[in-house]
Amino acid sequence: MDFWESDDLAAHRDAARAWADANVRPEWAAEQVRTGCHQTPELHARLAGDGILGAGWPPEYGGTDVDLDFARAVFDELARRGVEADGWSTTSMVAHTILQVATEEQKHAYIPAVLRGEMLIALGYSEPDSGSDVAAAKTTAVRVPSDGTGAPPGGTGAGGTGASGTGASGDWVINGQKMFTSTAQLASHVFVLARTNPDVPKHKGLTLFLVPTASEGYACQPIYTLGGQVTNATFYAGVRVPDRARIGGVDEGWSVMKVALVYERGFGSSTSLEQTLARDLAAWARAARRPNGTAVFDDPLTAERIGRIAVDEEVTRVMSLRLGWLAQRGELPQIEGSMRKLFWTETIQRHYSDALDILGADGVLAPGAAAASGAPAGGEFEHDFRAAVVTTVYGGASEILREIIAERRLGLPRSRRA
Amino acid sequence: MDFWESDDLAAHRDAARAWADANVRPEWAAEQVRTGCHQTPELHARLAGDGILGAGWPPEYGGTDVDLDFARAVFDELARRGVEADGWSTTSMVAHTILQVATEEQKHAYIPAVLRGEMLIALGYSEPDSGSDVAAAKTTAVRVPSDGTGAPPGGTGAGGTGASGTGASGDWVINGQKMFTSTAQLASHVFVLARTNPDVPKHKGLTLFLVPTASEGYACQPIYTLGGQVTNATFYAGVRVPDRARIGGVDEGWSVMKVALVYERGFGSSTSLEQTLARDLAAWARAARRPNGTAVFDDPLTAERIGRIAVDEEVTRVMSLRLGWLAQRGELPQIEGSMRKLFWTETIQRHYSDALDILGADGVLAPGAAAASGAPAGGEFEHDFRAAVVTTVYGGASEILREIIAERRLGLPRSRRA
Amino acid sequence: MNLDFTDEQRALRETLRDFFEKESPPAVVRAAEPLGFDAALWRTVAELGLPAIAIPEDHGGAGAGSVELAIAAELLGRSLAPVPLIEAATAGRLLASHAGGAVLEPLVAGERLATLALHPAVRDVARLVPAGAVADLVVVLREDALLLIEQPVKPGPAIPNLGAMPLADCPIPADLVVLARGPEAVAGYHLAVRQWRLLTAAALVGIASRALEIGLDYVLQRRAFGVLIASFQTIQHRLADNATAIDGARLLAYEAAWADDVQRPAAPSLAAMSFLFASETAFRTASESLHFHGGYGYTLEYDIQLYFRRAKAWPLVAGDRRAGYAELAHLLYDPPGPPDDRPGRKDDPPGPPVAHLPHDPPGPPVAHPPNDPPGPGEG
Amino acid sequence: MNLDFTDEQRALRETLRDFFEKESPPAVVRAAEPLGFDAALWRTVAELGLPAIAIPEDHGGAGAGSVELAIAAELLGRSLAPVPLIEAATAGRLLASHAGGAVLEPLVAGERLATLALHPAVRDVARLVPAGAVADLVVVLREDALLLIEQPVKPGPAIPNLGAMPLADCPIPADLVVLARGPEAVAGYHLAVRQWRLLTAAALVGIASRALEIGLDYVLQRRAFGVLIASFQTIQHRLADNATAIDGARLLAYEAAWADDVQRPAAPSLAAMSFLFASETAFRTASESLHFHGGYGYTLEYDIQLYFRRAKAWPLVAGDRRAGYAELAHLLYDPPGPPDDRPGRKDDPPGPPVAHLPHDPPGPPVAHPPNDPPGPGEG
Repeated sequence: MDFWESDDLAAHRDAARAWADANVRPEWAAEQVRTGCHQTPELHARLAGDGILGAGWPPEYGGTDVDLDFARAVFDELARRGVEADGWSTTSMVAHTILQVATEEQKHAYIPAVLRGEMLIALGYSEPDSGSDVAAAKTTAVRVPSDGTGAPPGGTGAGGTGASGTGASGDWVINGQKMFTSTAQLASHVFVLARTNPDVPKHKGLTLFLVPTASEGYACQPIYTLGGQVTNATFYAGVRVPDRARIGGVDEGWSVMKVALVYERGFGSSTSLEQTLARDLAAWARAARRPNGTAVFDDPLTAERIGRIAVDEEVTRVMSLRLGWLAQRGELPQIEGSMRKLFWTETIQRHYSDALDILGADGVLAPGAAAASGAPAGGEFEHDFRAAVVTTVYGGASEILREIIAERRLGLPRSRRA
Repeated sequence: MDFWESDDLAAHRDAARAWADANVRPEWAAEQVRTGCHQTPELHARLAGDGILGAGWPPEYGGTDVDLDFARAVFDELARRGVEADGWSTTSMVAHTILQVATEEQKHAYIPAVLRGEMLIALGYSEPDSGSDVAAAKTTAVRVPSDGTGAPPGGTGAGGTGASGTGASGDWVINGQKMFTSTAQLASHVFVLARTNPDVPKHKGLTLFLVPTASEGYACQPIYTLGGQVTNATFYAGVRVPDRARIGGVDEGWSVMKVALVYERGFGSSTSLEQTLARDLAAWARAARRPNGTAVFDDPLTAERIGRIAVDEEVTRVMSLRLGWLAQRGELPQIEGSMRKLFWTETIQRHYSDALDILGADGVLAPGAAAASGAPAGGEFEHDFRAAVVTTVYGGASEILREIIAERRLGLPRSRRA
Repeated sequence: MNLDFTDEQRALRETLRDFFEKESPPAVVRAAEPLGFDAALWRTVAELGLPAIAIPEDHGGAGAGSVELAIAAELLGRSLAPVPLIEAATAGRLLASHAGGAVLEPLVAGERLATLALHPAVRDVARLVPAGAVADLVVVLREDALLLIEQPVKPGPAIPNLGAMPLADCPIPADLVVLARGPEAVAGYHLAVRQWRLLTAAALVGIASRALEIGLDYVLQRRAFGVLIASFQTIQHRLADNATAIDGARLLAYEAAWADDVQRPAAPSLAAMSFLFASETAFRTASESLHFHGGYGYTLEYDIQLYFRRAKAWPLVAGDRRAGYAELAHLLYDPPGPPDDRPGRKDDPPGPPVAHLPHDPPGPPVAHPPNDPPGPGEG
Repeated sequence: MNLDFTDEQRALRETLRDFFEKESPPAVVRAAEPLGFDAALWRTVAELGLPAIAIPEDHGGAGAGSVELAIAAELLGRSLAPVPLIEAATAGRLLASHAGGAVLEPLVAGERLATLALHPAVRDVARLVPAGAVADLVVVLREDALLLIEQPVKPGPAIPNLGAMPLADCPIPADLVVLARGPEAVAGYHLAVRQWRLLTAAALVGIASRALEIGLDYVLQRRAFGVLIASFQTIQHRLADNATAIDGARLLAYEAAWADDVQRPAAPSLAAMSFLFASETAFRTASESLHFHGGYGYTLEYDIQLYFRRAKAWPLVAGDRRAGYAELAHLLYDPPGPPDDRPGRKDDPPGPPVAHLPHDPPGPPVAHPPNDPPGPGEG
């Protein structure tokens, strides 16, 4: 038994910092805050160009020989500079899913394009009337004879690379609406969950499609959020895609979703989940002074909360380690991933609330306030407090995760009425 | 608007203390701990003899002119001396219920005997297979022709006072078992919830009976508990009672229960619910010293928890005030009583856990440890920690109370499957 | 004991409830962001005389008290009205005791706006003053001197913040006015901060009540897994816990206001208690209601986020909640306070005689529609 | 990284699991109350050599480490075995470093029982020493001296306590033995207390796991309102939260034990973390499982109360949990610690090369029966 991290990044930190110095423009972080879009196309192109996106992937699908730990160190460094890559996260989840469930032909068609940075994929699961109950999707896909004009599956970017048999099984026409299609404003594709059979129980009539955003009948509208991100509602009015855009079997979408959701819950993600709130708060509290001159950190009420955050962060870390270890053993850890996501998101919401309390009146200060009144960490705690709100909802609400644990780990009967 | 307490006890405290000095033997508290029976017959006789039990009751049913505030001050003083009167609490609840739902004849038969201390009534609601789901009671009562030998309703103690028409409507034969019949070891009667109609929905076939414990076929077995109390299982094997032992209409037991449960949740109780944990902990923490000589109370982590307990105690107090005020206005505050009981019991469990933590290693010391190692307050915190465990279960489990609030205050649909 | 409002209080409540519902719907609240101040609404509030209702009549006010202000604050909280009524009313009462007619008259007339710094000034600046960005006058304590600052230029540079409060750092100019010095000045300032806290407690009760209703409305309309969200037991239980806490918070807030009006010895601790309990209750209620909305709760389009942000920010501007509990414990239990100094208890003059618990059969329980903000005693 | 036990560890676990299940069923636990010590069971445990498994081989022990002791502690916790194995093993390791063969040999042979005082002695008494009522030897720190006390008369007067621990105040006689003095003595003592904490963390994981199972068994058998209690959503969600926390607590406890064995710089903070997290997890799990039992949970007849009391008492004897968090923060963030001193991270020598995340399709998820205590990595 040993708990050495497999992804020891220390050795790569300097190189990652150098890469970021050379490739990351300082204004990108502010630009992401301003636009609410947590993806920067120019950066993505550079990550692809230097083979960082392809690190750790099989060479036959475009994987590069860049060290995966270096790639992770780069994403850590980006996070440290306030530059997010949400679009890459969702793209990577879908690419992992494709690797697991798609045909060899599709893998060759899509994964290399993804790793070259030419495809950016948003998730189209939620709908206006179905969030947690994702299997209740009403968006439909109906099979029609191929009209021979169907765009190649890679859309404008991916080209027809290696794809063959176009239209062999007919096309699909998609109608409906998706909610919270984050990064759709930049995406080349949306991974759309659609109902292909309305006559069977809801989990049994679903199919997934990779829909090019260049398609006719597709539209995208912004949705503004509490954390500042701009997500989207996307609309599908008679959008036509060829059958090779279908990922997984017809009406087998639910088992594809199960794979995709394991990745969404943080398993196998190449972006960083390192938590540093306890350390950041401690740094602030050791520097900050009470009116009487003592360090805020010397107040046991402050230290106690920071200690508690540190414990929960370590529990999250060791739960993440377990995911990596199970991956090594070739498992797809659905229950363990649910546990980690549940524990992590429920605790960080408490942590950020505690963090603002520790800051006292300064805790209310938002980014932008720094110049006027010395907001701690430039208002980042306040921003993160707002952003944390959504974590217990996306990628499986806490209630759904508890249900998975209750039913599959503990063997409890279904609690919901059908 | 004003928040003056109606039950200002201050004026009566000296008199109550003098009464207790004259009437309470110092060994009773220890005797109750030793026996686990929270009722002392000799004390009860004295309370009755001096008219304290009858304080505040209508004179026509044996009420006395003893001031109700004095009576409450006496019960406060008893609590302070560690002498409980649980048997009086349940008796008083049932007497209140009788006053509200019984016939004039029954009121005259039972209430004066109660106030003279001759009847002590235990609650027979729960069964081995039904606790929270009290309406699922399986104990049966079947009507049979009167055999003319039925004991008078007051049993050995209450005599046939004022009762007439004995056996006019036949007798009842009761079979079944009740759990958690607290104080049954001393009680003259058990207030038994029985099924009188098995052919209707469970809430509609119940009836309540006042069953003398002197009845043939009745038996009582002790149940030992975490808090040290000894409660009982009681058994009813062909127990025969006359029809005048029936309280409320046949098959109308559920509406009688609703009244009885409001009283059980603390409404109208004449015993004290004063909470003093914050004050008691503060007293300990101001006297206790850390190894470095500072008072434990000067540790912000200690003071913070005590402050939090004080807030919850005040919220409980003001919720209790509201119950008294609604009573003044002639209401039977089922929702407000549920809220108070829910809030009070859920918070005191946290409080006692916090209290032991504050005491540190000394927090584990139980009563009896005092001589050996200076247990704080003679181990009372530890004892109360154990005793608090049951509060979220008896008299309406927290889950049931939340359901009442959700359905009746908030108008939410029923969440349980029938 | 009488937990009912008086007829006058009831009338005030009904008037203000209609007023805030009509004049401060969510559209007005949103339009006033991020500053959190609607000048037109403030003029109307001032014309109603609200900032001066608790100023003594001989100073031109309406001579009402903290209970009346708490009624106004609760309704302001319900609608998140972007007007600094709590600050203005609190500062006004303090100035009525320490300033002359020249200062007070324009305040009572609603022509000028005064506010209160919640933290004593350090050197030459009063930091994070609520309404500091829009006030003509700021009252602040520096050491043992109660100072009055004129703000010729307003709004000053408002500081972006979580709660859309018109917050500012207010520099203390050389030409300040010293209102008072010494223990009396310090006591007056602390009384004002205490009153700000108990009124903010009432506002938080309003926030919590409305956040609960918004959550209820949502779960009673939306379906998931084929049933109303409202039928899930975990959601029901959390709503029930929140409804319970809100009842407690409301009772406590009005008890604190009453104790302030009749100058109970427990008034300081009750103000602290009501502020702490209302803070926790409002945040938990708003947070859980937001979560019940699923992804929609995170969007700016839905109103619940307006409540969520203010529930956290409005009390936080007074400082760390957790430290507040420790201070409360010392307030309660440091010598030489009597050990059970609670309102209506011993060492209080007894109240008027009140009837005992009834033993006559009461009427049926009274149902309260969930969307009707009741009196504090009525839950 | 390898979260599996070694073959030897796995064999040890299976042996001990069978042993404790057979030798320490609830009837044995109850029979040993209130003292909390079963002399016959202790003899068997000693004969198995358990107290000496982590004592170096050149001192006659088995030369194993904290991970092996944690395995034993977890299983002891599961069965609430009334034997002071954690205390004896911890004191034995400390004595192996500071005492001679005359002291150590009878311990290794299982003829005598040593324990550790968790708090430095004040004047002439070591207070609330776990196993103090049944130990022949007590190790305690007084100022900078590590003392060995012989207890000729035992059991001393045991102190009744919540957790049925053989607790005693141990007087320090005049003829004490000074094992060591100065910084080395203090460091040795603190290392031992730290090891007691991480082993108690493992025991609490065992308590929590078994308490969860007892709760599961109950809710899967009993019905209310016409359905299995297990089908209520509020109960399911609490069980799921507890199962999650238990997985975390188990991982953390074994990480702390591993870090102790390989002397990671983070070992002290991990011991503190695992102790705190396991304490909270065990108490919440036992408390909620007890509540799921309804009235039966309060009766002595059901086993859950045995777990509830020990979940609270066993860690509490080391002091106030909340103060422990504050101490942890200082341990982590007071200079001169590196800011991210965590195991397996920078300033650690890198571990052996490990394969990266697989991109090949993995097999199906592995199901774990809920009643099987798995290895720490397996949840």
